[in-house]
Amino acid sequence: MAADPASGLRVENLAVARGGLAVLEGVSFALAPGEALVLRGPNGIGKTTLLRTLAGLQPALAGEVSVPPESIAYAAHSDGIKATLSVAENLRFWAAVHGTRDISEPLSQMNLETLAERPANSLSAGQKRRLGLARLLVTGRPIWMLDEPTVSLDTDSVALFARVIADHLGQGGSALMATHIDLGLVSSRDLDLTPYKARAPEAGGISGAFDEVLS
Amino acid sequence: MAADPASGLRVENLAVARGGLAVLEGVSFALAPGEALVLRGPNGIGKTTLLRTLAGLQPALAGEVSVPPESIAYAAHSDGIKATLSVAENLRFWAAVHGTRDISEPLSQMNLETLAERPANSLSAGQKRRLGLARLLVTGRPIWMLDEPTVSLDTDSVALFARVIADHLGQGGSALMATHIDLGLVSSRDLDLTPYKARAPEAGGISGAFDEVLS
Amino acid sequence: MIALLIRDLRLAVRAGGGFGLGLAFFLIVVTLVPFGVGPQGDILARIAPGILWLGALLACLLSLDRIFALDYEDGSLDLLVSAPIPLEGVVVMKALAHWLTTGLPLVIAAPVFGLLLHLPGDAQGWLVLSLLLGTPALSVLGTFGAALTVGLKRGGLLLSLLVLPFYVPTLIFGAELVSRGAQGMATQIPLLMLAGITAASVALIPFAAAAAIRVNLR
Amino acid sequence: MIALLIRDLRLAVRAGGGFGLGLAFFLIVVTLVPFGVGPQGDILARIAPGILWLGALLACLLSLDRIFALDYEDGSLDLLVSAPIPLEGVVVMKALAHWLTTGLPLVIAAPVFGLLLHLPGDAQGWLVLSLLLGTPALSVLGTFGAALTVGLKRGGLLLSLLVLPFYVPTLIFGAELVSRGAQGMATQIPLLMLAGITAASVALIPFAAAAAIRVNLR
Amino acid sequence: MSIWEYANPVKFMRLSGRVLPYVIALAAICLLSGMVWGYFFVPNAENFGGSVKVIYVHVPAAMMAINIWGMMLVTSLIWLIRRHHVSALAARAAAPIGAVMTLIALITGAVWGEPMWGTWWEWDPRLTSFLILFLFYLGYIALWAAVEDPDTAADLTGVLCLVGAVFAVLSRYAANFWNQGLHQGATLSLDKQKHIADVYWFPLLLCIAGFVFFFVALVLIRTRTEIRLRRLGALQQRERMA
Ligand code: HEM
Ligand SMILES: Nc1ncnc2c1ncn2[C@@H]1O[C@H](COP(=O)(O)OP(=O)(O)OP(=O)(O)O)[C@@H](O)[C@H]1O
Ligand SMILES: Nc1ncnc2c1ncn2[C@@H]1O[C@H](COP(=O)(O)OP(=O)(O)OP(=O)(O)O)[C@@H](O)[C@H]1O
Ligand SMILES: [Mg+2]
Ligand SMILES: [Mg+2]
Repeated sequence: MAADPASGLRVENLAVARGGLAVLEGVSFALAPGEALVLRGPNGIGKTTLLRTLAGLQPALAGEVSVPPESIAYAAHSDGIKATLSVAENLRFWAAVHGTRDISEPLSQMNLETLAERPANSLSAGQKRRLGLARLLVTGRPIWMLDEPTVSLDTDSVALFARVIADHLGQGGSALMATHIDLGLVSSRDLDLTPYKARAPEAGGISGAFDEVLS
Repeated sequence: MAADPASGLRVENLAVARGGLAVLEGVSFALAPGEALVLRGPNGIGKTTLLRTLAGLQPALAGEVSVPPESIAYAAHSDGIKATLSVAENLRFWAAVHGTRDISEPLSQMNLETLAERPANSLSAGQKRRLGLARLLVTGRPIWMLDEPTVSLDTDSVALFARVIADHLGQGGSALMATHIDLGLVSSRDLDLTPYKARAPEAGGISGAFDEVLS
Repeated sequence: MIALLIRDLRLAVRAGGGFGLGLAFFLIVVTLVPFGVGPQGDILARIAPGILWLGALLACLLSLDRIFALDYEDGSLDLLVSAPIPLEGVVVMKALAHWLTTGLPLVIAAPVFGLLLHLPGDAQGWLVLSLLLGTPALSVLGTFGAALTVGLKRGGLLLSLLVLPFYVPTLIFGAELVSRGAQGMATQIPLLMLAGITAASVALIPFAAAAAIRVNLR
Repeated sequence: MIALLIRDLRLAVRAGGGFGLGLAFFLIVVTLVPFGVGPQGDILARIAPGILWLGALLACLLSLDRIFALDYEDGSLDLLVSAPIPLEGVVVMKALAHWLTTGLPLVIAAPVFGLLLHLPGDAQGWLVLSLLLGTPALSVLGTFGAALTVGLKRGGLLLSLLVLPFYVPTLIFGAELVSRGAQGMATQIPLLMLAGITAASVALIPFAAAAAIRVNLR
Repeated sequence: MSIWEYANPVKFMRLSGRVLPYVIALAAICLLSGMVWGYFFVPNAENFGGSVKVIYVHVPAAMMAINIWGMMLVTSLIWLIRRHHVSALAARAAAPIGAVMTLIALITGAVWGEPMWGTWWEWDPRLTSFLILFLFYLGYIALWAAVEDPDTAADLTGVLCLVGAVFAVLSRYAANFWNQGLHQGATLSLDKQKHIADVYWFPLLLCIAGFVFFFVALVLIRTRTEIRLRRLGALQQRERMA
């Protein structure tokens, strides 16, 4: 994992929007290499939106992110798995796109060797999830953004996943995840997003282009 | 909830298959009205397959189910939510299909009133999940089959959902769910599926139409 | 069941002008034909019935994959199958919604397109009549095709391939009806055949379609 | 980037005969035309270049919505956008894959279809040439349309509506090239125009398409 | 103070509110006088008969149909480059008007063609390219309607407008190459020789001016409505946030 040691992620005063409406504002935090940060907050607070913004998939309303999207690997529910390709073919494709190493190690890390030749549409929900997480390993990127990574995973697989994360952190990577359950990672901190909930413009929040039109 | 008091679900010696291959066999259990049963087992053991079979969405290989699919309501990840319809329109449609009562009570039970007029595609993952569960309430059916119902739900929503289940059980309904996390229901039993894992035909499992061809 | 029809129509409208799109596609096909075959009025008039029917057929075809695929993907179809309404009824409602959003607008707008292709004035009435009689069959047969391919990812082309042969009799009698009508010849036979095909399709195909869906879902 | 091309081709094959389906659709259209317009050889020969071009165009059209929609739905497109390859390159590869699976088979099989429609022998060469020059433009323009509608559920018909007007110049020059060639007239102008349109589209449209995808994903 | 200030929705609302009544009045005056003049005080042309009077609707509508796409092109560019919301909304507001103008030109042309050419429709290149223009308008409007997020829709339709403009022109040339038609050449050229007689010319100019003012008024009204709608949407969303 060729993580640039200085490449800690710093986010300052970030405001993110969905559907043209600010969802979170004033989000600031730092994520040092080797560290994991778990985003907390009730449904709909904006965890997914924040992760997508950091991964460069949607523009921020305001604020600064110290790291370019190129060093971030993003994994959500739909993981770009092609149903008709086999597990190995799926992984090999993403490895080729990212110009990275062979896929045998990620396969074994996520305990997928026995399934390698199965087409992806014959996997159970949890097996599919493991394949999605294996994709993270082939990107070779230092910062991981994970949106509810442990959905559908059984306890064994959660433990497996926690080990993979710990490995990644040990190699100088870092991870930012949104999850509602406890992973039992040692080096992780929580970040509660509730205080950053966007206020209405009248109350001092970010105002849109049309806010003053009729006033 | 017009649950027929005598309509407990009894399953005997059921074998289920996916992709033409037996997954579970010899599954037997009973589910009395007012009771909840949680299916346990590692990823890929066959929980989803079992639930789909009981709900009448795929045929069983062998065995007996005492209750017709008509009294079973099934809820999985993809919940028949139309992205362009509002939350209320989505629910109202299913209420009309099932010829049931008004939708205001389910809406309030799943804490969706404030979102009622929002189009479904602007909901967060957890909000969408709540809508999917609200649909169960409008079916008016006594037996619920839930496949990982609490995915994406925050702790408050999980508690809300547990209350709804408890209500349902209190009214003589019953529930069968597959989940990897703990719901904290009082009247629930666990059923571990691992012992029912299908064996290869040579080992006394169910043999397919072509199994003897070359022997 | 009416709820299903209403929902489908509402979805079609929300999806951005449901009713207009089939029409617009028809218009485009009709516009493109002269670019291909040249602008001479007499040639156009001769091939007009065939082209108009082909256009209607393609406009139908392109919207077929919406009939079940969306409901399949988001799980609605699973739920509809286990809902307390007969699956045959679901199929009929789906076909009806499809006809209302693609077939009916075509019937209404057909005279304008006839004009563009120099269809003789007397043939206009026959064109409308033939489309009115024939398009329901297209929708129902298309629903059958959609039911057969419902489990397949993006079965678009396969669907066309399956459905087009079924469309041949309707196309033949429809186009024949118009061109006989235009030339003042006897129109009874194609008229009766067209009506017969439609009536038989509407009465029988829903059962086959429902069976196909049941097979595809398990 | 080559990996993307290979994956797309593999997916097309796995989806059930990727290469064959466009061709089969083309075949069906060509067979249906005589049913619509009547079997007279002379008329068929006259409209053959136009019909063949129209068929190619519709076969292209039907497979357009596969280009990005599948990748969008399963999240691959998100990941491709954040992958270390330029999005323009992704678009080009997608268009190339589309052309290899629909355009190229048509070019190869065109003479057979020409035969079916009584296209005169000398025109056959021109037909192949015009399709070879023109179909890449169809794929690239289609990719642009697919990029515009990528976020929309089942934008099939809308996609056709957006894309077909863009196809007009290609269609005109393509069909004109064949019919001029068949009549032994000068073919330079349509030939040059066709080549020019294709070259310009291939060079410029990927940028517009990539921009549209970026907008759609945010 | 730069002209871009008026791209601010507030400023735009204020200014357009003040200007609108005058534009409407101008449109009414020009249209009324032009039509009345053209219809009642102009002799029937010897070779055209009474049907020549269609020209007072046909020609202005046809000119507007083309120029509105040009205006949409400019406003789309402004939106894409400088991200002024009003600009995008103006493009959106203009499109249906352009489509209707195209339709009017087509219908009046057809009504005129019946007595003149003995056919309602002919695949003449100019007529044909109008049909194609109509399709471009339809596609543009449909894309606006289909995309939910207004800024996304503005971006996408902007790109479509640019590429569409190129292809609309290309189609025009292709159509010309494909078929030499029946339709008149441009009569409004400044070259006095080619010009139609003054009796027809002045009321026509009035009508054209009337159409232009009419269009400006409509665009202003529709843009104002769009802005109000956006504001309403913002307010509703804010309410939910609270
Ligand atoms: C439905 C089809 C028609 C369309 C789309 C159409 C389109 C146009 C357009 C675009 C112009 C403006 C040209 C310019 O100012 O550069 C125009 C002008 C004109 N059209 Fe048509 N036209 C149609 C039918 C007809 C017919 C049937 C006639 C009569 C024989 C006719 C006679 C004229 C005349 C006299 C002008 C004014 C001369 C000029 O400014 O070019 N048009 N038409
Ligand atoms: N198109 C839209 N218009 C308005 N609001 C929207 C739109 N899309 C999403 N939202 C809202 O934006 C908020 C943030 O959504 P997001 O998906 O980021 O939440 P989340 O924290 O990931 O929640 P969950 O834990 O349920 O996944 C939600 O309240 C959602 O309802
Ligand atoms: N088409 C197929 N061919 C062969 N095996 C299949 C096919 N489809 C599914 N399977 C296998 O069937 C088994 C049961 O899958 P199922 O989805 O029921 O598991 P599950 O218990 O729900 O798992 P999870 O907890 O991960 O959701 C899995 O091992 C899966 O790999
Ligand atoms: Mg989320
Ligand atoms: Mg499962």
